[in-house]
Amino acid sequence: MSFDSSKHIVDYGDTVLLYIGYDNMLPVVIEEGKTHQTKFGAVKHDELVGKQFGTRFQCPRGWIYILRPTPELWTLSLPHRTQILYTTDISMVVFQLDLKPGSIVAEAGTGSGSLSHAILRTIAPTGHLHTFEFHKERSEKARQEFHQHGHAECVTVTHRDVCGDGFQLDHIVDAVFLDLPKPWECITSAKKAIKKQGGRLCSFSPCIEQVQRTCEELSAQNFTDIVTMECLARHFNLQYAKLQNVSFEPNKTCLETKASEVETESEPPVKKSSVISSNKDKVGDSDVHQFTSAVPAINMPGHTGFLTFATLTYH
Amino acid sequence: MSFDSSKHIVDYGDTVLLYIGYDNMLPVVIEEGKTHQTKFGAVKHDELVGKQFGTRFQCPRGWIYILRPTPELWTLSLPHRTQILYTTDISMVVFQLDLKPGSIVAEAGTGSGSLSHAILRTIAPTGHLHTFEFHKERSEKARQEFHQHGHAECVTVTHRDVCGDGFQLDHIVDAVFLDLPKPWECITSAKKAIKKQGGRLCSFSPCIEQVQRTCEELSAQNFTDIVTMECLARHFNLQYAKLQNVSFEPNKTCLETKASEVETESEPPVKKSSVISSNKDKVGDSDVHQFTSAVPAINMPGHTGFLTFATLTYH
Amino acid sequence: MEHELVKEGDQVVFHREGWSRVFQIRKKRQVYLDKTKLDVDALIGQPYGSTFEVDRGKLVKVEAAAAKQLAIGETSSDPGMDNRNLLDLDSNQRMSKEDIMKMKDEGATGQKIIEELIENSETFKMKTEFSQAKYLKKKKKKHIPVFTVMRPTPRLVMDIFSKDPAKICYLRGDSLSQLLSYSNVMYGSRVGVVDTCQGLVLACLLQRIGDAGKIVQLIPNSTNAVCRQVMDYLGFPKFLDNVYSFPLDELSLLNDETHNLSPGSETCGNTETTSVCETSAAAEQLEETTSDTERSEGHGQGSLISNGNNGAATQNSEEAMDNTETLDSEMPGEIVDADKTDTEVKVGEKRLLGPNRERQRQQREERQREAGEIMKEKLDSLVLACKYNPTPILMQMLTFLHPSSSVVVYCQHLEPLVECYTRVKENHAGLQLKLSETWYREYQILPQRTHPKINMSGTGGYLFTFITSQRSSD
Amino acid sequence: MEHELVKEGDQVVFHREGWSRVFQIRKKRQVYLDKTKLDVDALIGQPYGSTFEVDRGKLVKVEAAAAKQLAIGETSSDPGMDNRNLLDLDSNQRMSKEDIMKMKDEGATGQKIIEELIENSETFKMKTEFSQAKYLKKKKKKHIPVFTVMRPTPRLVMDIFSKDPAKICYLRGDSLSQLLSYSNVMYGSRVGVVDTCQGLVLACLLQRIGDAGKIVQLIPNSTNAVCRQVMDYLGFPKFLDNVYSFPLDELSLLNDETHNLSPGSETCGNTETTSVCETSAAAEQLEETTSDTERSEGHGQGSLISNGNNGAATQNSEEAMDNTETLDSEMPGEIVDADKTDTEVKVGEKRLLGPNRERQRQQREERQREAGEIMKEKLDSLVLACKYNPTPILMQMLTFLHPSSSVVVYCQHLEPLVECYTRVKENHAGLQLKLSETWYREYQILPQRTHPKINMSGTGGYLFTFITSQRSSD
Repeated sequence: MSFDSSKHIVDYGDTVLLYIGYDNMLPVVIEEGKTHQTKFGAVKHDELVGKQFGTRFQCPRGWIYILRPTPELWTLSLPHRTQILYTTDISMVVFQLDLKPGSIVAEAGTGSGSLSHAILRTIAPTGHLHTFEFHKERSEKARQEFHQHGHAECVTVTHRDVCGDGFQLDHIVDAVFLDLPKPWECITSAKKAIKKQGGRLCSFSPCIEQVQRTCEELSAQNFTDIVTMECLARHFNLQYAKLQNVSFEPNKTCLETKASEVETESEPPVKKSSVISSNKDKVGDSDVHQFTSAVPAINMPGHTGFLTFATLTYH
Repeated sequence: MSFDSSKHIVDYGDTVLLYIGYDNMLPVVIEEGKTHQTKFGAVKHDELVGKQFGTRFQCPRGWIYILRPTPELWTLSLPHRTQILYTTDISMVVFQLDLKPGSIVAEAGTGSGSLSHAILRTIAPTGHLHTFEFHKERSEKARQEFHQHGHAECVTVTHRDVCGDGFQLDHIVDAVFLDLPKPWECITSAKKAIKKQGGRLCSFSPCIEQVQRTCEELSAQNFTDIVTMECLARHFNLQYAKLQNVSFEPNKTCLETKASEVETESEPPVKKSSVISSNKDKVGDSDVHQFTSAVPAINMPGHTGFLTFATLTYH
Repeated sequence: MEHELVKEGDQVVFHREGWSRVFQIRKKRQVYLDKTKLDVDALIGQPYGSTFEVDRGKLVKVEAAAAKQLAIGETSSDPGMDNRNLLDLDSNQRMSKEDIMKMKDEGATGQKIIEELIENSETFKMKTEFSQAKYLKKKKKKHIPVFTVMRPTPRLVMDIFSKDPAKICYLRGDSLSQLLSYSNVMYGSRVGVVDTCQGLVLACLLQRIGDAGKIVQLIPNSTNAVCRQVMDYLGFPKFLDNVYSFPLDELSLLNDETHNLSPGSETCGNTETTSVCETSAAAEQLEETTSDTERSEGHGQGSLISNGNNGAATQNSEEAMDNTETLDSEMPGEIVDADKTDTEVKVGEKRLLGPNRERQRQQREERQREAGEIMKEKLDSLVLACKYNPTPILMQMLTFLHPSSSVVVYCQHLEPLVECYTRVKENHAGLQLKLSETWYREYQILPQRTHPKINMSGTGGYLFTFITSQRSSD
Repeated sequence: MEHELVKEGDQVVFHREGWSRVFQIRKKRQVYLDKTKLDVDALIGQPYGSTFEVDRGKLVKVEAAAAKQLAIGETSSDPGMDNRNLLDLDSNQRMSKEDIMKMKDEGATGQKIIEELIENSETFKMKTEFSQAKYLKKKKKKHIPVFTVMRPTPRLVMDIFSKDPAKICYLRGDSLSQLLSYSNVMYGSRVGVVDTCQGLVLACLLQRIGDAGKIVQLIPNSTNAVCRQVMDYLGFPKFLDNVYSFPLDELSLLNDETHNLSPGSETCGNTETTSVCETSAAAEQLEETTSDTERSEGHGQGSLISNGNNGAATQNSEEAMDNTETLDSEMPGEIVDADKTDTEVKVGEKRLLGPNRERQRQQREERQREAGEIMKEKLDSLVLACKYNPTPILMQMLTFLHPSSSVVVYCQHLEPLVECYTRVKENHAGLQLKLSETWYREYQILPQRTHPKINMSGTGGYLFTFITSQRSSD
């Protein structure tokens, strides 16, 4: 039950995250006698047991924090077996599929289980996730992981190629999620999986051509409210910005400045930057406009995939 | 020469913009004895003559400003004969086509002349714009407009369907701009129009299918550096924001508040909002966190078109 | 039973693309839908997912095939990209209001009326695709009251506020979805929440904790009414065992065990409070900023946008109904009861409680004491989505959170979150600090006409999220 | 002559997609390109638009068909969407540095080397498309030095700074294009400009005024060197008749006709000044923020991004060349001259001028006086794109603008522009005030693989634009 928010103390068997730094976490299963190497030195599992999640832990060469995994932190630290979905898209999927405790969901494919964990958090304990993976080893790894994370009761991992063999579910799910190269081939099977009273479907595809074929098929099979969307997260960094105020009066330190100008001429121009910085040093804090600035991160993911949602009413 | 920035005094024959309010301008050609109606009352042209551009003018029921047109302001106030390009896209086109004074440009179609004015500003006085319009009346209107705006020498307006009949230009232009339903049909003709030493091409299309076919054709015809992009402007409004500070100490005005609570109960709940606002009144300025906030406009254009640029090297 | 059927007492969403209204189904109740008074009796016993058309005040079930044809989006006309043969005429709509009324009286379908309107508009085909779409949408809403009945979900509830986002502090669906994820709220969670979004955030979190968790809604003080309208929409009763209120002005007393907490807070269900952000007075600035300024004034296209922005001014639904020109201005859930209005029912209930006021006060005190206990035992998650200055609340509430808890602060403005971020950072109170906004865009996927939608939302607010940490003494 | 040919003295752009370097062509000059020393003599007499591959220090012309095949982007591999048959192995690149050198010595093409690298990478196929693209781009830059020679244009110059945007205050091409439009600068314009973007904005405006207008570059004071490097790139000489400098610290003296203006300003061409924005020290924060955090560390994929952000640290090109691991770190236009370095040339020129210093000073004074006259006769446009606090400069400069002039203020940060906006509004100094950012995105258009590019720039800075107004006395 490592992901359960009511769990506050680290115990053997728990999956914990060793927080090294921003977006840098190490997933560890606590085992008796084991030791883990981090960049700050060794961490003895036995020493973690009994500690409260969220507390700081002294390693030989620095602090780390012990965090309880959440689906969002897990997504940042999980072992990649495939390309994964990230929290921005995952959040939209869970929200747009109308998931809540008790929902029954079909997912293809399982992949690295990034989305699965968010689905399971939302539908547990009374709901169920039927997740399908065509790659045998990956499906087994996922099964172990869900078990380790306390989700065993809420999830069925099936090793099957849904595209060829279908979900083989008979009108039992509230929602279907497709992350497949050819989602349009699975719409019939998805429709059969959705409860007769209706449900929601989502298809995630990186390319617009996939989206076009999928939408066509969804429309042909009487899905309604077909909406294709993109959602991108833009992160802001906080900077303590300093902008120099220029003076509009003749410079009082004129002589001093000229001295440095003379100095400059005896030196190769490539070092002129030092003149600038000495000018900067002369500038008092009052000549600088300082403020905390929220600056968007320069590099951001520009595209992950298109999310297509649709409703199937009673059928 | 209405658009010439060296012109500062309004004269007869000038095209001026009567600035009524933000993004609300009236284009007027100054004629002797004429009068123009605005929401602030009548404006006599004769009274505008001799005034400096940028000055305020008293109308019977309010102030207006007299502005010299710029291509950006013209785009906001021009008579729409077609869908038009806006400044965000126009700026990219002029920049990405490497335009400068002296450039020779081919444009299809002329449309309402929104882009043409920005091109002309950049390439004048030594450059030339060959602009093509399949709609006869529109091409005539455009010709008149360019003449009126002092661009007569720099532009040739041709009434022709470029898609069917081609540019009929023999390796004389530096850049080609296409805003056509089927741009891929014009690539051969565009290539023939571009100087032998090479040049740039831009195609503007609203739909991705058009872009796909155009890129395919550009690649087949040995254009290089084919880049498809979108550029959207996001505007910020300044708000003087006030966020209430809540108190963490028991309310000193407790009795008073209870009084209003009692009062509330004798009134229908729909009027409860008045209680809230009276609470607000009670709150002094010190209990409010005030700041100037730059808030993105809630409604923004989400798509105008895809801009595809390509280079043709010597050929 | 294969299909869920609409029954009396259900909260039902009347839905079409990008538009939803929610009503509670009661016999003989009449509702206003686009200014048409409707009897909703006909819905009882119908399966959820059924589509209806309004025909002169009556609900007529539409078969699936016909519904598909009527759906908004599918009928979008030629995008008008090749309008070489149009002339630049000044004439406008040739159909008069009387003509339209006459067609309606003669029983013409909405679809037919719209076709006539387009046919008789000289300007329509010269409009940009942007304004054509806006025009069509507006006309369809006006003349084709076709909708599907659905069970309310947070997703559908978001549609209800789409034209009046100020009511929910400009929280957009995608931002809400991120908020819910980063809150890590799950079945059984213990959550603190500040919500001035009509109870929207509260209701979403409530759905996620199921019947096992506890939510303490933090309110400024016990005399301030807090609107929880969305709880009704999602079918939760106004007062639930696992939802508590706690007044922030008594927060300082929480650690003083002997102190007798003052009388409890009052929460109201359907009451319309002015929970719009304080800056809404400045919202009028928000209208004029799309760079695609539409200059053709023939059909008042601007009004759709401006309605969306200054909805605060149309708070009073009577007022809106008097304004016969403003067809989209009715408030969510506005109801005209055949016997008595909902408002009257509420007043009645209130009066009934009058004699029991002392007992009620004792109950409130007990609930508030319990809320205090829950907070003292610490919470798993904290969510702020309010019109209050978030930083002081956040810093005060940190002591009531377990370490490794999830915190989400939503704000319409970026600036207050910069302050939150700075304070949390300075106090080493959290890890994984993220300040972000989401950029949301929809696509039109149609054969040979695929492109991003021409209208887009410029902002859905900003989120600050982090995980609480504690310096252990090792 | 049909084709323009490269000749000695030309400034030439070495270009490939999203990457450009500019060099001046001189006989016996050698340049460093991706750490390979190159003789550029071979370019002389070749037509612009020709494509070359670097083969062991020699430039070899590539025919059009082959060039197309080598172009970055065309070789992008299968996006790896259906990687069902991959195993989760830990092994990494099996090719050693020695293997690669051996292949090169044996004359293998860069394309072949990359194919081998991919073939021998166990992790490549498990990477996200995002990181695959990053990896390929990096490897191609390293192993396939293929480029086309072009005449410099502002568009191509922007590429030069793409990996070190701090040098041009994070001004992005699309923002620059908006700046140029809203400045309304045209042939013959009289423009005031503050530029700490290596002369990029100055050079672009200069191109647009042609030989008829006048530009006054406003500098903090006459002793502060101002970098105008981009003027060289675009082929303008360092000193032009229609470009003036005026020190802002003498602005207050401008209206005092009798005052003798102090010695003029000094401008330098190629000198590398620290014109990075003052906040670049905090730029290291900028690295870690994409939500797609790549955890596989096999190929140091992060370095591409981090190089882009802390380029300020690699100011000294010698330093960069010593660092044999940092392949992308060479500075724009870094040159190793066969006889003497560019730097030495400059020093020589300086010394030559020494004796004539008094005359030079007089010339400067005269130029500055002329600049003052131009300003007093008023300007048509004002453009600020600098690391200085813009508000005071803007407010001071307003008196030197005609009414109905165009003003553009660019800033990496939004906050200073909020202040500019507020001040202009308060002073009723302008109309059509717009505060905006542009959102820029590129698309991959490939059969069955069309989608927005997976990497995107999160910010290109902010613009504040308006038209000056004057209250007429009627």
